[in-house]
Amino acid sequence: MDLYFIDYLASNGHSFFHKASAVPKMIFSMSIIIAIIMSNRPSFLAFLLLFLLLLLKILRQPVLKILAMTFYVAVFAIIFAVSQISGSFLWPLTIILKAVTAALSVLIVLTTTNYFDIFAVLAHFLPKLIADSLFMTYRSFFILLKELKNLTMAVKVKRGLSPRKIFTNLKSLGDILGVLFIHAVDLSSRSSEILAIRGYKGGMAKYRSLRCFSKYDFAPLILSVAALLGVGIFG
Amino acid sequence: MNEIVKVRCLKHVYPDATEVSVCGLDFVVHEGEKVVILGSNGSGKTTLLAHIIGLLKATEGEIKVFGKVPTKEFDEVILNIGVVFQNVDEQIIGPTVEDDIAFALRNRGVPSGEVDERVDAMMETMGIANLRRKIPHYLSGGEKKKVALAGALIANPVLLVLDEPFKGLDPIAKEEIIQLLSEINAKHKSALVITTHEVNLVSKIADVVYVLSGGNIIARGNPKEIFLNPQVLHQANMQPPDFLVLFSALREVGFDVGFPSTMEEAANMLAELLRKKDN
Amino acid sequence: MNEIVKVRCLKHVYPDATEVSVCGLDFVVHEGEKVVILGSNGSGKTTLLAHIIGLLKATEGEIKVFGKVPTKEFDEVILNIGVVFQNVDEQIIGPTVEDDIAFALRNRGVPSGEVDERVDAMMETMGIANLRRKIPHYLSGGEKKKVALAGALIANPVLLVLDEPFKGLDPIAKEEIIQLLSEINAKHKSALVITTHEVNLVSKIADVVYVLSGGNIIARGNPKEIFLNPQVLHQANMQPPDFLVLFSALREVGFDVGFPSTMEEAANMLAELLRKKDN
Amino acid sequence: MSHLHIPDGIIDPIWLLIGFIVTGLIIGLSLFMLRKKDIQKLVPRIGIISAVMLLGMSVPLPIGIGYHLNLSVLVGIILGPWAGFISAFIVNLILALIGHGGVTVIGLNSLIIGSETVFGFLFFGALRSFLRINISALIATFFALALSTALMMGIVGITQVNPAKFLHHHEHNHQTQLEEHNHQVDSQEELAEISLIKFAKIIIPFAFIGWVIESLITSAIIGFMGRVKPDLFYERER
Ligand SMILES: Nc1ncnc2c1ncn2[C@@H]1O[C@H](COP(=O)(O)OP(=O)(O)OP(=O)(O)O)[C@@H](O)[C@H]1O
Ligand SMILES: Nc1ncnc2c1ncn2[C@@H]1O[C@H](COP(=O)(O)OP(=O)(O)OP(=O)(O)O)[C@@H](O)[C@H]1O
Ligand SMILES: [Mg+2]
Ligand SMILES: [Mg+2]
Repeated sequence: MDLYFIDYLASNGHSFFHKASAVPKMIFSMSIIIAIIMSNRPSFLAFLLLFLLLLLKILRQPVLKILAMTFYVAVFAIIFAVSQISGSFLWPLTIILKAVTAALSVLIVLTTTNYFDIFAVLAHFLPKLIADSLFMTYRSFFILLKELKNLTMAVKVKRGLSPRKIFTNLKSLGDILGVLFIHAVDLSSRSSEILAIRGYKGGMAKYRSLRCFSKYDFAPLILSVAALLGVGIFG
Repeated sequence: MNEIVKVRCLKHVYPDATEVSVCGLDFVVHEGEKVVILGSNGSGKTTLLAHIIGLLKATEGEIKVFGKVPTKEFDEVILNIGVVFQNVDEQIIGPTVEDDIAFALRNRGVPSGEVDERVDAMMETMGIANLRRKIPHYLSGGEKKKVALAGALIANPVLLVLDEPFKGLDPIAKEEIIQLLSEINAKHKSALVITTHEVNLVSKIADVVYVLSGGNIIARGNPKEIFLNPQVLHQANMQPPDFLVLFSALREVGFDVGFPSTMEEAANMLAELLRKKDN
Repeated sequence: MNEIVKVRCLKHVYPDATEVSVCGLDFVVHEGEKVVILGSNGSGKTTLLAHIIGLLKATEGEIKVFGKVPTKEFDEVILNIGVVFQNVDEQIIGPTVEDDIAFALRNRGVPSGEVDERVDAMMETMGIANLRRKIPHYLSGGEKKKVALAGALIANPVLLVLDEPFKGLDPIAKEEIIQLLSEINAKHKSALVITTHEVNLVSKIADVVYVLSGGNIIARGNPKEIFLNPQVLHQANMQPPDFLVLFSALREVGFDVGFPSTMEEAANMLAELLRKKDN
Repeated sequence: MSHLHIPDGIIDPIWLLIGFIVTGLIIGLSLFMLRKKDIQKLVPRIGIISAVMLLGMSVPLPIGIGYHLNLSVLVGIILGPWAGFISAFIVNLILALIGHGGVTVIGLNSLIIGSETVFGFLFFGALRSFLRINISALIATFFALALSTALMMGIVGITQVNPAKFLHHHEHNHQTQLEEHNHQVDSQEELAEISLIKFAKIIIPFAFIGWVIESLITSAIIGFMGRVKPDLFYERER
């Protein structure tokens, strides 16, 4: 499960990107994406992609595994690309490069920054209800993931899931998700009780203070400027 | 001592028409008292706790906490109660351990400098200072318990309510929790209300024991009184701690040697007895 | 007796890089044997079980169940294993009790007439015939355990794996489960593998006890051998059952009276001893 | 893959902006409609149901192909249209953050998935009064997904045709490498209408299988919930 692995990478790494705070890294990612939107030149986009992969390598992150996480985006992009073939292969290539590079720039930030630090930044732009719900989504995702794993194991042991039996599998999946949904609704009512007991009145997304500026924040900022200059000159 | 909790013949009907009653004796907790609630599965322990903390509204009966009705004056009452539920995983809301422990204080608008200080002190007390920046879903069961306990204690509650705090823990972790609870009780004079199925631990933590059975509170007393009352034991389908079983067995075969309150006392008493017989 | 399970120096690395090892002695289960696994929180009990039933693939080590590698021949191996996980809520998935119990049989394509018969018989055995059409979601903890157990037993497994089956149950419910398991073991010769933290129950159910500590299986033996081995107890941070603590205390003050295997035996031995001294 | 997440870099910035604005307006309306609800109840409900939706999307279906579930209609049925749309936005935000869809298209993607939750809710509500709930769920899901796919193709269609001209002029003024851009943009312009048909030809067969699977599973789940906990479904307050 990607989210689990991303969370793990973010909370267990020690690179200079891990140490930088969320805001400059988010600026970094946005700059890359702006560069991607502005440029239509495959060579520049390919250079950006290689640059990001190299950055991942320098950060000692598992490059291939993170690149693999852009799989879905790549597939979507290919569908768009294939349906637009114009004789030249350059435009489809451009589309795929854009999609994958953009996704990678976000993943670099996510695999070096804890979710909740990013949410805490977003909380300053989002309505209270949405920002707090984001935090709740994050926490409950891991609680429910564990339950989903356990339910799946229990069904597997009773042979409700096996490689060749598609219909049995679909039915079992329906059962599993049914149980999961019901438990999720129960969990949500217990969680409201817990929030009430602990005095919650809204606004928890802003409890996490944004970190102060540190020397580590220079790296993503310098890279942002470089990306923007790069697209201005070469893109 | 002041009564801080008083429940008289509580009845609750759940939406699916399940009726739960806790009648019979009154359920009373005094300031600083350590109270354990015993009773079989489904006897209404959790239901009773939910009423005390104002989460459920009684269909019938009288519930007073700090002299107030908890459902009516929820905000005031809950301010002085700390709660640890059965499933601690669900109770940890904050994205990191320190955030979670600080949660109640921040909700109350305590200034952030003070929050930090109090969180630090609390983590020190609980021996979890090293977990500060950890993410809750990477903690072990025992660690999660301690984090939840710290989060409940941070606001210095007058009353601490714990639903099966020992469930699923290994013996050493249980001892640690008992130790922590005793310290907190001694230091802050927080009253404790604990439900459990672990009779062997009761005499280590309880001043007073309540026994729930068949919709009634059928007994109140110190652990020894309760465990030596065959009628209560029988009625509640309960087993006393092992060392008392042993002493009861001895009594039945004609050796009435009195009854110990704890394991250590039991060992001492037996040794004494044997020594006496030797001479 | 045949060995049906054999695990030799298992190592598993979880996706988040947590490393768990179960090395030291081999873990062996013979046909019809009742095996209990002890060890503190996080010592790897659940991990070991997950490997035996083929849900996890070992990073290192040798695992054989019925002479096969469970991950490789999952379908054949699991056919003869019944499993009850720690959290029953996360394994009962049928919309009604009877549907849930029938689940494994239906997945195997057993004709529906036979399914009904076997489900009936099973519910009779477990004493839950009255729950037939109930929705599992609303059952009590003890009832859910029995439903899960029935669902695991329905296919007459040669090996029954239970992860903390006593957790959260009241003493009477625990006794009932022990009773049921003993009957099943006696009747169908199903081997049992049980993890638990309840040392006081071990001697009631175990032929063989394994102790996990620090990544190793540090001991194997019958309950008495294990609980009377101070080195093992110390290393595994474990407490023996209360009656043995008592007898150890007696021995320390000079009364070496031997050691009982169960509570009843303990009471008898003491009575005997006192009687002797009287004369 | 019952629907498509649009990646970054395909759609012109002006449409991205429009996507964000429309999504923002709908969220504003939703917040207004939910303003009287208790935030202590709403936050866990939205948060936890969004988490389930994310889980559904992240677990590959055990049928061998690269399909995953969506659960958007189910979310709509449980949360109702307002909280349901917010949930769709949250899920898209998180998906974008894990590289599962574009960051710049969060607005547009939210409209697409949000339409599934809202229309799924509406269809289910309408059908439920005279059909069994699992049948209602089946039909509601199928049509909500078909509708959202149509919406997505509409978005792709619109955004490919007009903005190309915009892009053209825009770049004409500011860019130095006119030759290359003009060429690419022109060919794109010519092919836009045709490409939509091509696009549909590729998408629809895949999407159709996705609709069927999603409908079947949604129906199974709703049937299950209806037996176990019928009070789960969102009811409009009167
Ligand atoms: N939300 C609920 N809806 C319907 N019935 C409920 C609900 N919660 C509890 N009950 C029922 O009320 C009775 C008392 O339950 P309660 O949880 O208070 O027991 P308990 O003493 O805490 O048991 P345990 O030791 O298993 O925790 C039980 O019969 C239970 O099935
Ligand atoms: N899915 C997982 N991902 C990462 N680490 C895990 C996972 N499951 C277990 N662990 C870790 O592996 C170790 C062994 O866990 P395991 O659950 O096997 O212990 P246990 O003996 O069953 O403990 P308990 O008595 O608490 O049930 C622990 O340190 C635990 O944190
Ligand atoms: Mg309870
Ligand atoms: Mg375990």
